[in-house]
Amino acid sequence: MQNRVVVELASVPQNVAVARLLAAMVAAQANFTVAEVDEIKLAVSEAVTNAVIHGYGSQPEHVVRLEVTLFDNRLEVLVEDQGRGIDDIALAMQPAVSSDPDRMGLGFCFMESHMDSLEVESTPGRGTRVRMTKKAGSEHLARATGS
Amino acid sequence: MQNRVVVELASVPQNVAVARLLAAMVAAQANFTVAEVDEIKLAVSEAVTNAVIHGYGSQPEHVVRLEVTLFDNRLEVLVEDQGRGIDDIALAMQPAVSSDPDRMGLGFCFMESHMDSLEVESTPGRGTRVRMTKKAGSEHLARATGS
Amino acid sequence: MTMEHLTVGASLVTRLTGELDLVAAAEFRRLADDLLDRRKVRHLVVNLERVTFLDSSFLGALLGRYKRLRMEGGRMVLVGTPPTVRPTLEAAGIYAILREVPSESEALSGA
Amino acid sequence: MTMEHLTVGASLVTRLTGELDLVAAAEFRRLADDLLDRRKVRHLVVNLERVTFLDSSFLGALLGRYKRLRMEGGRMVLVGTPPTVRPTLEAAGIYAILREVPSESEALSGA
Ligand SMILES: Nc1ncnc2c1ncn2[C@@H]1O[C@H](COP(=O)(O)OP(=O)(O)O)[C@@H](O)[C@H]1O
Ligand SMILES: Nc1ncnc2c1ncn2[C@@H]1O[C@H](COP(=O)(O)OP(=O)(O)O)[C@@H](O)[C@H]1O
Repeated sequence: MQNRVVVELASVPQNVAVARLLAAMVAAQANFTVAEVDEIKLAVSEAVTNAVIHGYGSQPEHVVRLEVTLFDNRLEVLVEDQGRGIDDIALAMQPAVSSDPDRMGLGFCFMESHMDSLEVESTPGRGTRVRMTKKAGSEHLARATGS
Repeated sequence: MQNRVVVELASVPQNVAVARLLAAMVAAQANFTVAEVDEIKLAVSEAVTNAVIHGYGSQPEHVVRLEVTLFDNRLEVLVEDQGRGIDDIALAMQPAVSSDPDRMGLGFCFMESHMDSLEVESTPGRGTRVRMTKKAGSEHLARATGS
Repeated sequence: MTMEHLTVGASLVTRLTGELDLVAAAEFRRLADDLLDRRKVRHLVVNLERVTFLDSSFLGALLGRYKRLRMEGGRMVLVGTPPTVRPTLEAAGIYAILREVPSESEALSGA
Repeated sequence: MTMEHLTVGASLVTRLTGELDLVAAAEFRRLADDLLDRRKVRHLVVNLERVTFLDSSFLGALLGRYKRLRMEGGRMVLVGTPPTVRPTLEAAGIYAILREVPSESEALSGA
């Protein structure tokens, strides 16, 4: 089964749940396990939250673009904002690094550990684009081969 | 609370559920009752189903556009396809009129009876656009005033 | 949506769960017609107890099977429509033509 | 997400349900800080039994309250983490610093 859903969400906190659910519904159309769908939800939640709070500084009048594509048993998720961007991506992606003292700096870690691949592109002042992929059943494969 | 979600869905049957859920999640952010959210789900289900099966003749490679906007306590839903269009809109909107013998011809009736307003625009060969609105609590109001 | 099927004598009992739209309609139509074609069953008992949503696509599949059964001398009975989906079935006039009973056993023993 | 709160002596018991993200984080932070500011409570008991999802935004709100309580001599205890959200809390090292008990009564009676 192949599917693509592209959604533009107002940058309000409530839409993080909408994004999560949308990704979960598309993933559920393939052979992802319940645990894998939960991992996808977490990764999407982190990426869309970042776009809303970091990208747009929690201002509600902007748009977060989410693209969820299913190629047979591989899911690709794109999360894009046209917000402030990231100066030092390598630094931002490190655990416990956050520009907000009330946050944990675990967002990128969770995206990385719960998906098979993570790519971040960002231009300061222009915006950020996060691309993540996950194969259905990849966990079990990894475990089975001991990798 | 104000919100807008715009989504482009591949014209596959599975995305009718995605559309429904999305509209329900946005509606749930306002003061719609559970019963009203169910009515919105039904109307969206009918409109998106029509786009998929009538507009695009069940071919999966097309795009259905859904726009859900919340203005305080009023929800506006747009469902658009660029499919075959409707020759006679007035006829198509009548109960029990369907171009498919296996269908009931109740889609437009359900949209009309479950929402406060329904407008259909269509150009044969170009596509169809359905616009529906619903106010939170309008049912109770209608009942209370006996209208 | 999930569908659970069992055949009891000449009846197919279908227990439906969740949201019933065009996807469920296609599956229900395919399965019921297949069993009817192969003369495996003659009657349909449709348990709606755990249905949370139902639209005109599923109504169409339901009525389509009803029409077929009537022509072939079979019966169709509904079990346990939840209050949330009842208005949709009522609006389509389903209760004017289909019988509803409170439990599967009554549907199977039934008249 | 829904949050149910009750105060038992000097403890605030918060029962959380559903998905906990930045929206729940803001609500939890606001309520807990308000009660702590007004000296209504000194300890927090967070019941996660019916939580189905939890992300780093909520983790941040949880740890933020924990830090505050530690400075003010209060305690924070978790109750009933479901298996689905446990890995997320573990990854954040929550169990290294927070105590978890099986029931609210133990949390309230507790050490
Ligand atoms: N979409 C974005 N736009 C701007 N900055 C971002 C974006 N995403 C992440 N960042 C920056 O990267 C940092 C680390 O992100 P993350 O690992 O998700 O942790 P956290 O969200 O807890 O801060 C953020 O604190 C922020 O400074
Ligand atoms: N998006 C659309 N594109 C093309 N034709 C449409 C569309 N929506 C509705 N129609 C036409 O209008 C008719 C009536 O629609 P409806 O009331 O929803 O009933 P049904 O879907 O059961 O046929 C359809 O049978 C179809 O011919």
